[in-house]
Amino acid sequence: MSTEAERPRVRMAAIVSGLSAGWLERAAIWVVLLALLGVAALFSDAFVQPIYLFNMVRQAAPVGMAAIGVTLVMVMGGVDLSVGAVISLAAVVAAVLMDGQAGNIGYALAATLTIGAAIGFANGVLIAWNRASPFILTLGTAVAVYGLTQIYSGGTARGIVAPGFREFFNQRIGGLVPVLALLFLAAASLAVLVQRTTRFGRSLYLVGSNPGAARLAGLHGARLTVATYTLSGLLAALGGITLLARSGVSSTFAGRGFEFDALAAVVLGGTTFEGGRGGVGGTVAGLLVLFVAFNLVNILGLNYNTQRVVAGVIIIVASAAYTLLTSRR
Amino acid sequence: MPVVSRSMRLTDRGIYWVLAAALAAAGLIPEFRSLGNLANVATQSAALAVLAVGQTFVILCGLIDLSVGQLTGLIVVLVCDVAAGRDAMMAPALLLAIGLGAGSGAVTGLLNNRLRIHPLILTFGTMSVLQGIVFTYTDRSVGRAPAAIAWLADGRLLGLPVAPLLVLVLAAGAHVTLTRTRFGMHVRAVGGGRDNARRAGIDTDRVAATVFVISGVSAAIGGLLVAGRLGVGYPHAGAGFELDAIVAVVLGGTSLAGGRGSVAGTVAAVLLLGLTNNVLNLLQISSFIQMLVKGLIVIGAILVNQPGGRRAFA
Amino acid sequence: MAFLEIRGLSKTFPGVTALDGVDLSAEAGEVHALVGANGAGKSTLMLALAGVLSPTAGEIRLAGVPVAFGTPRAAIEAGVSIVYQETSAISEMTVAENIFLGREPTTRMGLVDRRRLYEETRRLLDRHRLPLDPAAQVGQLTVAGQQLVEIARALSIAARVLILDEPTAVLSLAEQRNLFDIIAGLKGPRLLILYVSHRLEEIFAIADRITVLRDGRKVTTVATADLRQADLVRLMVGHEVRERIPLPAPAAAPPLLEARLNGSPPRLEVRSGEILGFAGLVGAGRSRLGRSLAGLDPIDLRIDGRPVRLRSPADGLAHGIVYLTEDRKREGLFDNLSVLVNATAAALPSLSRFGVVRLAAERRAGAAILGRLRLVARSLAAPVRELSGGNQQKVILGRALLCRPRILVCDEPTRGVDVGAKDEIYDLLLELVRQGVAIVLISSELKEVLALSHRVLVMRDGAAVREFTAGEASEHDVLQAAMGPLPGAA
Amino acid sequence: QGVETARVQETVTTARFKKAAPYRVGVAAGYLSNSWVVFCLQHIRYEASRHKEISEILVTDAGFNPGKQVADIEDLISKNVNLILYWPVDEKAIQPALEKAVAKGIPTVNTGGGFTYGPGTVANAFIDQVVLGDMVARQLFKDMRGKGRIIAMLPIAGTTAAVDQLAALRTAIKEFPQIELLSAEYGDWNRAKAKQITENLLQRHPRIDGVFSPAGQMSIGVAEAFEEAGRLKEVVMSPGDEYNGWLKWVTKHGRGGAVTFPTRVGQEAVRLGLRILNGEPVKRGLTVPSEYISPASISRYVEPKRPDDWWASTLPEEWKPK
Ligand SMILES: Nc1ncnc2c1ncn2[C@@H]1O[C@H](COP(=O)(O)OP(=O)(O)OP(=O)(O)O)[C@@H](O)[C@H]1O
Ligand SMILES: Nc1ncnc2c1ncn2[C@@H]1O[C@H](COP(=O)(O)OP(=O)(O)OP(=O)(O)O)[C@@H](O)[C@H]1O
Ligand SMILES: [Mg+2]
Ligand SMILES: [Mg+2]
Repeated sequence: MSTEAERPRVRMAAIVSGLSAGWLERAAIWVVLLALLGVAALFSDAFVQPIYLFNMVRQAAPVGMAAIGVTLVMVMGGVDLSVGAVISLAAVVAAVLMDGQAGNIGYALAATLTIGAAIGFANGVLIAWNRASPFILTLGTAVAVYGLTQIYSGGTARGIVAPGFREFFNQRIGGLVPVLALLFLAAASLAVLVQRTTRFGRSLYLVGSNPGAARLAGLHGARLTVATYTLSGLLAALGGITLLARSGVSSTFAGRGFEFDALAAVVLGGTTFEGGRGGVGGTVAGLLVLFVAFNLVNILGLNYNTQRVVAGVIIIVASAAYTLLTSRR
Repeated sequence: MPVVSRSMRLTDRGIYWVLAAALAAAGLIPEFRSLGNLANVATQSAALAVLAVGQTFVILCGLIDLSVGQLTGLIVVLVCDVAAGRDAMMAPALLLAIGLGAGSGAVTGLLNNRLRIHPLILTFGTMSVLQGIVFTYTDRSVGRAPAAIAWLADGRLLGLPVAPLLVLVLAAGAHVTLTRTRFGMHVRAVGGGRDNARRAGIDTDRVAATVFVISGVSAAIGGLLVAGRLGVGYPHAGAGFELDAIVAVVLGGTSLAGGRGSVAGTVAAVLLLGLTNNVLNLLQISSFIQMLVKGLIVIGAILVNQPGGRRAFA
Repeated sequence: MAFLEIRGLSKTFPGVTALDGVDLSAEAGEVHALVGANGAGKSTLMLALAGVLSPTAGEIRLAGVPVAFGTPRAAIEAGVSIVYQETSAISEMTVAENIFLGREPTTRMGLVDRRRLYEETRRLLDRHRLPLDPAAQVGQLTVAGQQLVEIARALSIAARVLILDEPTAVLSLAEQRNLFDIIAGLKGPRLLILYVSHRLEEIFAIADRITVLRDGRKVTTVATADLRQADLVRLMVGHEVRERIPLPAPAAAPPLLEARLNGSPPRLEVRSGEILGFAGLVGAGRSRLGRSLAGLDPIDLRIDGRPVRLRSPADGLAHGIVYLTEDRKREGLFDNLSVLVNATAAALPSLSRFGVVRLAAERRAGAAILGRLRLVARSLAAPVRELSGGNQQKVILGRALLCRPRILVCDEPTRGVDVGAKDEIYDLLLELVRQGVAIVLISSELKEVLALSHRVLVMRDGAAVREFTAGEASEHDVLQAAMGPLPGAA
Repeated sequence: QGVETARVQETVTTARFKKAAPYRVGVAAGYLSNSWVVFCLQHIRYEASRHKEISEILVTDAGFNPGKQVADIEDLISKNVNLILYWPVDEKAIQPALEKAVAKGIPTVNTGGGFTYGPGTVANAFIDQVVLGDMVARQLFKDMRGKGRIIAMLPIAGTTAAVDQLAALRTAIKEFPQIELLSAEYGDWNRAKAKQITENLLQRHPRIDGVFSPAGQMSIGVAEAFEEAGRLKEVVMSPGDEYNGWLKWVTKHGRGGAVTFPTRVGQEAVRLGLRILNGEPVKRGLTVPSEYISPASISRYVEPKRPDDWWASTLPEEWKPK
């Protein structure tokens, strides 16, 4: 009896060291995704063709890159609505700096990523220092960045994409997996790894779950805030580069609305505004749910208006199904 | 000895200072000072003000409603199409607008209570659905607003612009509702903590549903004002209204986490936004720079006002 | 049939059976205590009674009538009021608004009658001598203040059943005594008072009968008069409380930690291997002092005789100062994160290499410390919010211990912890002291402070007023120092 | 053929607008974030610079929001401009505001891709979208030898451009019984969106023989989707416009061609406005005609060193957007 008292009365069989809640919460959105894919496959066999599916991943890559950053920010209890604007600016800057010369690619990409990170840094500093509402602050940043982009581009899509740039990113490895899709999946995997195993990742959850307690536990909320928003800006810039590579578009509003697609993906994926929950894995699934939904209504040949209705319903139903799967009461 | 406070309360009054400063600065521009121009600013801001007042209830309750923009669009289209410029159709059009707004709000509220998904996602979905409905109904401008509605939006009463008067009345009503009625207190309580409010015996579901209905009705009234101003049922009329309304509410000092905020702040913020547009136009600042400046003003105002706390919904 | 009859009540959460066929009967007019180890199911039972949780099975009868409160509102309307274990007041609202939330007085025009609201609150607070300002924002109150709001609210509901779930856990002695006076005054033929507490003296002081729960089942109901404390402990935790080994004397070294104080003594000193206790009333400023020692507020500080400036708790941790908060909910728990993550949150630097957390080592360390604290949980991966209050306290204590403190500042370390675990915590503190850790112990349980401390520092109104050494302090002296010279009688 | 010929030809008396110089010209832009519009505005500025009597150009940007455009027009009236050039977000929605201007004696000139007939619009300098759509459709059908299945890629649903182009296509198609319209989609003038939509159309339709896409900006996205699916060979691309990116595509592939959507309509609008301010009678509508440019002669227009998002124009070098 006394030895029993020494041991914790917990079942050690317990699953992987779960950060947030149980495996079900994390798996639910994938279940929803598979179910949706199953339904989609009934309507079109495109949804079982790997080449089509990978193309969908490529379509999702620009929003997806940004969504990774938004996820990290939201896990920390913030939100970043400036990513759409940063994507647009990044596409413009990258194209302008390339100026049609293959030799400029490296320098253009580096400069673009730096600018994205700088905007994220500014967001982070203002939020950490002032404790302003990130929702509105980053919305303001977005408007300002769109303004900057317009001033920079003069309202036209300046810049000439360097030869070879788009060709490289769009080629299909083994005739199947586009480099862009691979790049996105790699970035997402890396983010999952960071979030699961590093102190940085852990800190995001802790600060997101309870900033006061995190402070007492010796974490530097302000530094973390700056770092995470910077990362989000960087990833959004990467999203802009991805967009440029995928579509060749570098106009002022190329990424407009992406912030809400990203947000929808993140929240569908189980990351909440309260912070401390969810993660990049769920976001990838949520993103794919959105893109399967959009592509499905498209491929069904529904007209644009019906598409909006169906897409809205799918978002609500998928989200409700997810809540149902994870709810504990 | 009383149990003393732990921290000084942040001031939520920043928006009034920002607005006062902006007004003072704008006063330096001669064209700005004309009464006609001031009436213009107030009239231009009326629809947004109504929507933002409605959104204040929702956000105070810890919820959010992204669907109001498209709902406004739908109401603009339907009102103009049904009325087709005939004043005789005024009453049915009005009834239709309010009924539709309330109905749509009730449905959102019901879904919110039943499905328990984050209201941002829920209303993102309903926004998409409403948009689809608007464009299924028409993809181009239809109908005409009756003269009475145009008067409501753009006319004058005893020399005073009607729409701002309407806003004043609605805002005053909303203010009293929020601060002096049981329902208003319950809205703030639910926003302060849904579980705790429930434990206090409040029917949180009913409160949540009601604020969505209020938001829907505000979209209806806002829709009437937009219809009156545009004169036709323009299907894109409501696009983006939801975000402007949310920005105004939060700039006005209402916390996105719920429980804390005021209608007066919201109205002040709407005026600030309207003023910004007007002044930048009057100053002939290039539209690209205008955009930058507007972004900076939103950033500046939120920094001064800071109804936050580093959290997304705070 | 008894006034309150509970038959076969069960409640299961995914993976946990919190209540397993509990029967309970209680009479109007009595104070009926509910005891049991942390996680025994006391709060769950009370929540079911208050309409917050719906039971999985079973029946509740009140005055012979079966009731199924689907919502707290129904319970309130039936005259059941509750002081929750975790505070449930709305931070953004004032004390008065919270107390009458959902039952606001209105004018004839249907508007809230603010004057009456504040007057009635004033009257209620005065009647029960609760030191609260009706117009204060609840969010700005200390934990104790918030608890008083809860109590005032429960009292304002003209109740048939009054449930108090560990109401004294965060109250200091004066408030505790006041509460007992209130309870004695309320006791009457039409009111049943259900009282949950881990403080056995309290139970023996006020309860007429005691029901013991263990692992979700009822063990027994006995009349208080028929029971000795030691028997009760055995009924609750299954074994007797051990006798404690006397305090070892601290090393005769120079102080490890020194800080400037207001009042006298003007300095605080703790040596390696020493426990310095803090006593005082609610709001005396003990917690505030504790927080500044941890780096949350600026203070003149010396460690190992060298002056240091702590800019944040992280700085404090770097110097080996670990702070255990009294405010578990607001700045202790990472509500939705797992038990393990909660336990290791402050020890990550030592549990990781090159910024990567060593997951296996983390799990070992967490399991070891929580095992020592006898944690009851479904799994280490379960979200910490699912734990019972006392077990949550063990988790944050485990967090502090994992940091290997040189100086441990604990604010109400045994808040809500059951007797068995409390004992374990005392043993742990003593073990730390033996290993040379310096401990600052802030507690509102005077017995605890007196039993564990080498020296006791008494605070009043934000200033130090007196220091006692171990043998010389009596409960009476300490209390008198804490309350200060009273006008009139003592 | 074309929009409401009688109305376009109608003569407007302008005596009541006659004013003495100097003139302040207001431009109420429905949007400016679009390269065509930017070029159009440059044409306006360029033309204005050639007239000493124009003292100032005031530009407002409604950013696709008709409510804001109404407010912008009111603000321009507050600023006492003498002439308002505008392109609408929605032509009907800003009529009341325009009527206020006209009532105050400020003439209004609709500038760009649509013709508006109403009391708020004194005159139009415009490109006839129906004619343009018809030209594009007929060229496409000719290149397809009069038969096959086509898809249509249109701008934002509900805009004059989308409505008129689709109407023109539907009318033209009646004369070609062997042409079948599979689907009409709205790509919002967005190359990426056009590409994504086309990717799905390619899944849905195993055979697509032709693409009706008058906007070169979107044509590139469409063509790219076909190319990536390995189906570019099977399809005939319609002419786009003189969008530089499209012109580059035409140069590279030697097909498609262009039907111009001339940005110099801005210049015409300024001239038209000056005539009104002089009190000269004008036609209600001044059409700026579109021209067909065959793939063979495209090299005269394309500017390979310029960005894609650029327009072949007659602007002097120093007036081109920076
Ligand atoms: N929401 C919940 N989800 C899952 N498990 C829960 C939940 N609430 C309580 N439990 C579990 O039910 C059991 C009983 O908890 P309860 O809170 O009733 O204990 P208690 O007797 O009040 O303990 P304490 O003295 O620590 O307050 C515990 O094992 C706890 O982990
Ligand atoms: N002399 C004083 N004047 C003003 N405020 C004071 C004074 N002393 C303490 N306070 C305030 O009272 C609050 C309560 O103090 P604190 O929480 O430190 O007291 P405590 O003795 O730990 O009581 P509790 O049991 O409530 O924790 C602190 O926030 C502090 O700001
Ligand atoms: Mg309990
Ligand atoms: Mg304390």
